[in-house]
Amino acid sequence: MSYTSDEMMTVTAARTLRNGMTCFVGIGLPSEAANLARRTHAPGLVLIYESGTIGAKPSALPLSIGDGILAETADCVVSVPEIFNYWLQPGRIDVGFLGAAQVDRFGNINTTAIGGDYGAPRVRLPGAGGAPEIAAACREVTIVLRQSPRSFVGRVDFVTSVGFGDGPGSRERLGLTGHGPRRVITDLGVLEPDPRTCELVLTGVYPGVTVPQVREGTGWDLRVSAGLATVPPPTDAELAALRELRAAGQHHPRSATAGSSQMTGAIR
Amino acid sequence: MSYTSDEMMTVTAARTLRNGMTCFVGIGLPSEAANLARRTHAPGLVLIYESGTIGAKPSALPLSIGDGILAETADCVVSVPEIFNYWLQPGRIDVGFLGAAQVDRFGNINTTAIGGDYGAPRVRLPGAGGAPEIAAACREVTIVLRQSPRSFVGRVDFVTSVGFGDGPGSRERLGLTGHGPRRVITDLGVLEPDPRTCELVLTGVYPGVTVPQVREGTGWDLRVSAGLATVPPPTDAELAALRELRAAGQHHPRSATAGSSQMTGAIR
Amino acid sequence: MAEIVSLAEAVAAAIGDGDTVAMEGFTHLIPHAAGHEVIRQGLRDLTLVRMTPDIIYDQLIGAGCARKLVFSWAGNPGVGSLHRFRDAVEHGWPVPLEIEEHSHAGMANRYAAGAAGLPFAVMRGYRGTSLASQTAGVAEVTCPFTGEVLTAVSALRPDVAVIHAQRADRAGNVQFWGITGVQKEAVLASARSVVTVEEIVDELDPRPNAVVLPSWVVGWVALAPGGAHPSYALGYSARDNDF
Amino acid sequence: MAEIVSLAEAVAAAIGDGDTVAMEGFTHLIPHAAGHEVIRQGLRDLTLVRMTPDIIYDQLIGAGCARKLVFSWAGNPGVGSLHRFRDAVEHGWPVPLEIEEHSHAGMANRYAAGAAGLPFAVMRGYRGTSLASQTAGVAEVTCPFTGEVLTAVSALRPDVAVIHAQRADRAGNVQFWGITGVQKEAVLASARSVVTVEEIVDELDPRPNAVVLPSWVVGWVALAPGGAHPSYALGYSARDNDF
Repeated sequence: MSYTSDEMMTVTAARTLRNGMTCFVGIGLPSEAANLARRTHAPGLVLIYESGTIGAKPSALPLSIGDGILAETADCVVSVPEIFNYWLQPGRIDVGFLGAAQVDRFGNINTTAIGGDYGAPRVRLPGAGGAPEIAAACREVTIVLRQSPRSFVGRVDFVTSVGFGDGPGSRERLGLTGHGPRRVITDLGVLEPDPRTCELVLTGVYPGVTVPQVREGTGWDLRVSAGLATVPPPTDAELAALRELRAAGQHHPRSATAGSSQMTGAIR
Repeated sequence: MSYTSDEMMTVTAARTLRNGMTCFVGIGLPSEAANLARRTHAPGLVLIYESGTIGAKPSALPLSIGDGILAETADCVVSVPEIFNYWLQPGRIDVGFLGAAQVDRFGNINTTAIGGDYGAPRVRLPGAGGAPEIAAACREVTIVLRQSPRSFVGRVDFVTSVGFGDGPGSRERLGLTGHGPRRVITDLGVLEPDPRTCELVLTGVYPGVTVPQVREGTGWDLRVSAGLATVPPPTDAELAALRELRAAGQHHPRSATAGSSQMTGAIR
Repeated sequence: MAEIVSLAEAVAAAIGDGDTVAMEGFTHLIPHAAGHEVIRQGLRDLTLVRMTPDIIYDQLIGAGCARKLVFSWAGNPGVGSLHRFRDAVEHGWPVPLEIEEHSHAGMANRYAAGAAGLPFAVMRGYRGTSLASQTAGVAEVTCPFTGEVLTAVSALRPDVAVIHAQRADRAGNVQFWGITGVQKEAVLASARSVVTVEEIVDELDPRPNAVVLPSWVVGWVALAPGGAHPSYALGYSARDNDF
Repeated sequence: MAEIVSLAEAVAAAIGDGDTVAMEGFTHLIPHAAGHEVIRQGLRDLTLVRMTPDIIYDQLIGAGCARKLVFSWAGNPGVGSLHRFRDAVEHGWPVPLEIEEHSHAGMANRYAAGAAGLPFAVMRGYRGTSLASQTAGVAEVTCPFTGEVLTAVSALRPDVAVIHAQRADRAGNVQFWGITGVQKEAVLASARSVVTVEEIVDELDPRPNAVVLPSWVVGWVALAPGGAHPSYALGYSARDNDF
């Protein structure tokens, strides 16, 4: 089956989730990937949304983090203060799945403002939401966003959520309990932090994508891993499940990824 | 109808509660009085127990603060952290109804230990429970206990819950938000704090009780209010309601006041 | 005890020009009808507090009711941007809008501290972010037992909380279920409160996951069926994503 | 994910000599069967944590399992005194018992801090009481915004929480309702947990006021019908005040 680069990105993100994991899910691309994983190889994946729904099992892609279907299918629903204080903050959650408008070479995330200064930005984005504490507290973090030189920058204009801060030792100095970004999954490939320098390096490309293409889509001088791999294309089963999931969301008048497109769209 | 001094005490305590008030109820004598008030002149009295039951409407006297009937008849049941943090601590509750083993001339309460020192007391009592924060945060406090020179002392052996501390200004210095003890109701009469000195003075005696009797039952040189009143005896309706309430609790194998007798009994 | 009145009466009684108003509801149970009534009554200079100031606050901002916005995520979840908010922040149009920006966890803890009668809450958060330096009400606090440095956020104590709930009884006890968000904390943290409801019933039968706010912590209750539209009320109405 | 095992297996797997063990249940749902199993297995030198160490801990103290007691109200609500506790404190008999004593609000906040992964909680309390000076884990903390002095209590992080619940499903998700006390916090604050249940069911249908602990925060689940006796389990058993 033929597929789009967005489908490849979602499938690649979904594959990183293992059965039985707990996943704190951001809205948009992350939610699509997490739901795909639950519908394919990880039926026991525990989805946790910041609206307080723990163990949600939506049949259709939720349009927001507060859809009724999340509450109705959850193992339990708790208050918003509780989801952050009792569930996210203590480091109980295996993986945080986040979108972003900008990410930098140290995996720091900006979802607040682009250009100008904070008081008068060129583009105002929605802001922090649950992301800063998800990035701080989950055992590991996966970031999902489309790649462009304006979204992949040397240093984000505003650190909404901390990845590796200024580099090695930053998270420890800040007392952040989780291990930080484990990978960034884009529409071109996969970047992972070098364990020594904390800098994101290219470790995987999608079939047909070249390294120069990825470097062109990156606003810093991107390093390439010696073990660079080509990510296997989506299987027919993965694609079918993804398209079914999206189709089930079609009774929603707008597509379920509208939120994230809008979020990153501002700077494309 | 004839009545006992315990019945007089309970009726007198119940009368201080007004319809529509919110009352944080300690177990034993306080619970009996609060339930009597709800069954007589204050049907809209809101009973709140530290077990997290808000607006409980028990038909029989609860034997403990965690009886099932409290949960089943409550407007809502919240967790124990929540009842203290969201409901008691901010000063939402009109009146705290507390028992005690010892009370002193400044209305401080001891329910921890009598005699010896803290590490090796002569008599070990149950301890603080919810009382310290009830005494600190309710808009006002009513204390209910039987009177004796050992229970009414110049200075409590251990300040479990603060009344007026060392006297005027203590509560303000400690940052306690409630107004402190409004009255102490005993089996002989009623003591109230002098607004100027904060010392408990005798303001009411029960029919047939003399001032020397009350002074004999007090471990400090008790002052008597110029406006000393005789508390009206229980009406037939009050007595009937109280006895009915107790009888409804008789399916419990021990009487509902056993808890508080045991608590004060240790020093009688 | 809560008074049951019309929505217009509730808004007039509870909210005045210059007040700090928290309209809460996390995607679910957003009090849109009350928001429209605030616009209708022409209230001005409000400080609007809300974790996710989606369409409801965009309308209030566009109508010129707001002086300041306190928030943690300004977008319309899944369905679009907040044009009035972006115009106000990017271009100072129609009027400049002061903003005080937090994370969700920060806002939730600020409400919780307000509900608990504390001046601040302790949490792990903000450290290393640019937000910490741009936002009032964030400071460091040191654990007196371990020496660990944590984050303190200042309590939120709005003048008025406005929420939408599924039901109230005739005594003004309020019940809501599904995603219950931060509404309990918002009401308990605020000096006054307005609750719009889908239905007023004789008796609130217990529901799984229901939050009940007893009448004596609620100010005014107003019947407003469909009052969450285009948001939804679980069991009563569906989300209108076309809006 | 929780493992469903026998009570003996659960206690053997979860608890070792010298552990800090919190058996919670506020009058309702007291895990007596688990307490008896601890006695049967002859565990020693335990630090026992519990807001209201009624009969369950008196038996553990009398059986010589405890080295230390952390508590806030040591009495049997409504029905009698704790003789072994009083003997231990008043006469050091059979062995001296170290005590660490708090108020209910203090203990509840200490559990909540543990559940939230914080080293301490902020509250109003203890000020002016004799308790403050006798008890470790109470200190002053100053609000960085208002300068107000409040009370800090240290977090409780027991090795093991033991609770009794009405039901679990076969995946080990746990559900309890009625007076739910501080059990959620106790489990979330502890490194390990044992949950005894009245019943194991195919599906947990939603119940009003129910707390659900998902399987992945629970250690071991053991079937123990009547396991709260002489306490009660709402909907399953009544309190036995003759005991």
